[in-house]
Amino acid sequence: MAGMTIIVKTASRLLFPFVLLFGIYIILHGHLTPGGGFPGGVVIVAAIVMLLLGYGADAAKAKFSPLQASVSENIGSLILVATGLLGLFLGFNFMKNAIPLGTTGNLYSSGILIPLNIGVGIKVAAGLAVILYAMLTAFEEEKK
Amino acid sequence: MMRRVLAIGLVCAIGALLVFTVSNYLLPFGTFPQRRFENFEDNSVAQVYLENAPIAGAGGAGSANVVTSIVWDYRGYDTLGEATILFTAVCGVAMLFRAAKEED
Amino acid sequence: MIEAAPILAIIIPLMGSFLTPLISILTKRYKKERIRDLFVVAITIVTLLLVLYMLPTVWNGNIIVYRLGNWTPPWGICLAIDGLNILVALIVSGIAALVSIYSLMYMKNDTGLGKYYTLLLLILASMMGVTLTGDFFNMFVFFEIMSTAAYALVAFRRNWDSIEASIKYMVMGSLGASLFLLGISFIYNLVGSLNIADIAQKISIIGTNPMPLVLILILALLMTGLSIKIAMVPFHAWMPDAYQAAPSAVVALFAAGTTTVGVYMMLRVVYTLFGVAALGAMLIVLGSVTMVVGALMALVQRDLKRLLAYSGISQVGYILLGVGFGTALGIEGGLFHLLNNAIYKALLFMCAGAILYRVGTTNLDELGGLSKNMPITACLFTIGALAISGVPPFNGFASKWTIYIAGIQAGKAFFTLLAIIVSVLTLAYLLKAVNAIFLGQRPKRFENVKEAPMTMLFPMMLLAVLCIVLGVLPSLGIDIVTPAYNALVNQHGYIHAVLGGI
Amino acid sequence: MNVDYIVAMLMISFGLYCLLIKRNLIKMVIGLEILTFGIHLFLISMGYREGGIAPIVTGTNPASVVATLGVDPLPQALVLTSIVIDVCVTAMLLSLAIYAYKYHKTLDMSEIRRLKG
Repeated sequence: MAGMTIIVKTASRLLFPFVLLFGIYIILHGHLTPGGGFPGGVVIVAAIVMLLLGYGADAAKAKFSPLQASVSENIGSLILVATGLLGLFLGFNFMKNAIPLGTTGNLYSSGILIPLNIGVGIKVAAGLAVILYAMLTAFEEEKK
Repeated sequence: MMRRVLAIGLVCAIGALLVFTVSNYLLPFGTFPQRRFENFEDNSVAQVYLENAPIAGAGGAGSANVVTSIVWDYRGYDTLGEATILFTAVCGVAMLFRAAKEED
Repeated sequence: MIEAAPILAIIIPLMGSFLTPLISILTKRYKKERIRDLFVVAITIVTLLLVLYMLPTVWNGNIIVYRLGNWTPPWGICLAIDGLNILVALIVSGIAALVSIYSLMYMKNDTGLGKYYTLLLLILASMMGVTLTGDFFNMFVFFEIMSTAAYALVAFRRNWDSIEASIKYMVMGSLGASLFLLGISFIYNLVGSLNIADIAQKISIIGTNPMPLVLILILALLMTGLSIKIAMVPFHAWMPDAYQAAPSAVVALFAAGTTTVGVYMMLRVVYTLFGVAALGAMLIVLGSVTMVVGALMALVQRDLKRLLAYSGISQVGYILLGVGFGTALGIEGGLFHLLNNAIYKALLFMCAGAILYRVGTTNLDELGGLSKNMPITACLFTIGALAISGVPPFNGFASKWTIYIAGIQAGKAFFTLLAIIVSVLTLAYLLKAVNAIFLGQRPKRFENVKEAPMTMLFPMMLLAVLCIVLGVLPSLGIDIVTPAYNALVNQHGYIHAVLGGI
Repeated sequence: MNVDYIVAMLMISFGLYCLLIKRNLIKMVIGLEILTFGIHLFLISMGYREGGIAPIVTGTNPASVVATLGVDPLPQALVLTSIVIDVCVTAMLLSLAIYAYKYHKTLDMSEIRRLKG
């Protein structure tokens, strides 16, 4: 895939940081507004898809390589398990919300919900990117 | 053709059964805290979530969004499973499209 | 830390599967792939040890309740472990440990092994999750992880047969899972809770005698969803294809693990959730139909793995038949057969895998005279075949005999006779298979075939020894399943242990 | 009248019909999706109460209002989980469909089906 016209390219280049930022906003505000790790991760991967459609697969892979994607997916999963195990190490049961809770309505509130949302956000974004790249290889092979 | 007739018959029967059940045995749309049998709403799980989740302290995480509170706090283990299922699918797709000769 | 054993038994394989891709990348870089494989084996063995650690507590009649996130049960998720779970967890983790050892050699020549081992650990973690959980929706989630990993593993070899089998399996499996989810949503609408003990208590308040139509519908939805998973007869079409196409090591895990888990879920739904013994008649009919059709289809197969798949379908029928009789002896026989079925099914599929590994085919028409080349495999396969057909002194005889006696005591002589006839059919088609593979004329090209490697023979030998031990000492087997029987019929104790005084 | 529930049940029936009749892989995926979304619709709509609001505490809806008027949040959490499960199954099924197309240049299962015992 060589990419599309200049209009698409310019638009996707301009929009890319904003879409990324919106995804991060959704992840970080998951415990305050509708959203959370899963929708936020999907929005972030939408930014990558936009780049991929505008500039072609190579440009997207240069920004976020398949190896990086699969490693960060594992790291996201490990953040989830580690946050769960935190409760175990602090003397409670698995998945206990054992860190300070903060005040309802503030950005810092509700304890482990924040690291869990971040972990799952990384995981979803990276995981869907891996699926995307994997499916792309099928079409690249066909072309050859 | 025969298969189509059979399938239509089967689907009509199942659909009729489902529609009959939901219109006769479930309470109408919009009556959430009530339940069809007995007074199960007295110790209904959902009402407790609505009351406790936004209050930081003994009963909840203090999250303004009650749904997120359920997703990650009360039923966080479920969501860990949900993240795992995504991991499984990613692993499966990557396995299907692995390179023919050497691994990644 | 050790009081967290129930959750660690799920989290350790889960964390292992998250770590495996990273370890795989590292070991690839330094050309030390064996470290990754041994890591996986170590994880499965640790899981087995954790289950063994919990065993004495549960067998003393306690029910371990582990509250995730310290939430009291109806509000949070809990793990509830009674005699029934621990039996299934023991089977599942034991077989998974053996399968991972077996995979060391069996899968050596394949590509994508990092993914393979990740999926293997995921399927182990999800089976443990389904088995140990005390929450109904959580059960569904882990059930879906198990199914997704299974779909992927069926397609592992990526030839058209496996892709087609996987598509078939996936469409049917997803339909089953959707029906199961619909059942859960109906339950939630009626009782407003998702905890198994809480639902059971509320359903007993609604009353199951006579059962309202909506509860019948729920039961039908749940049972249909689960019958697709354990390949009961109207829904068995996916199973032979999938078992033929998947790598044999995985098939051993499916036959012994996921089927066992499916049967466990069915027992949990029928006995703990609904607490109805009246369902026995339905289980008997479905069980005998499954038994007969599976055996008849197995008679005409020309491929060893397909034959074993149909025989597996037929054996599930025995379990349902035994449980359906509803008497103490019948249920104990059914559960004993569940244990035995896992052991010899895994053994037979591992033998099939050993043949496939050395010879390259499992087509019965091409094979022949292999007993000179592979004497140990031949011996082990014969032990498995005799055990599955219920010939004394192997374990299959002990459990089948218990089921026959229970059937006669319950006054169901017709079904008992049917079970005996199917048992004879089983002996017939498996002896035919033994004859076709190990005896008779040996084709020229098989003259240099060697015996299977030791790491593959070791798990097979262990399973064969278990077959003989449980057959010679059937009272040992009955002792193992008695706590499971006590747990199965003690619905009130389960509710009380999970919910406390509520 | 339980119009909402009835629509959800009809969606489930249509999805089932699509799954039973259609032999094109993409159409089968669509049938599966319709079926699953019927269940999701059923789950979501069973939590509604008369005059209900979203179960989120904001400046205009303090915690006390949410407790008395909020809709049932649990089915929403279940549907979130279920959607992800659905996405995963769809991703796997579509990858297999790519393979089917690669091997046979068609997505019609009845064309590529072989007879098996």
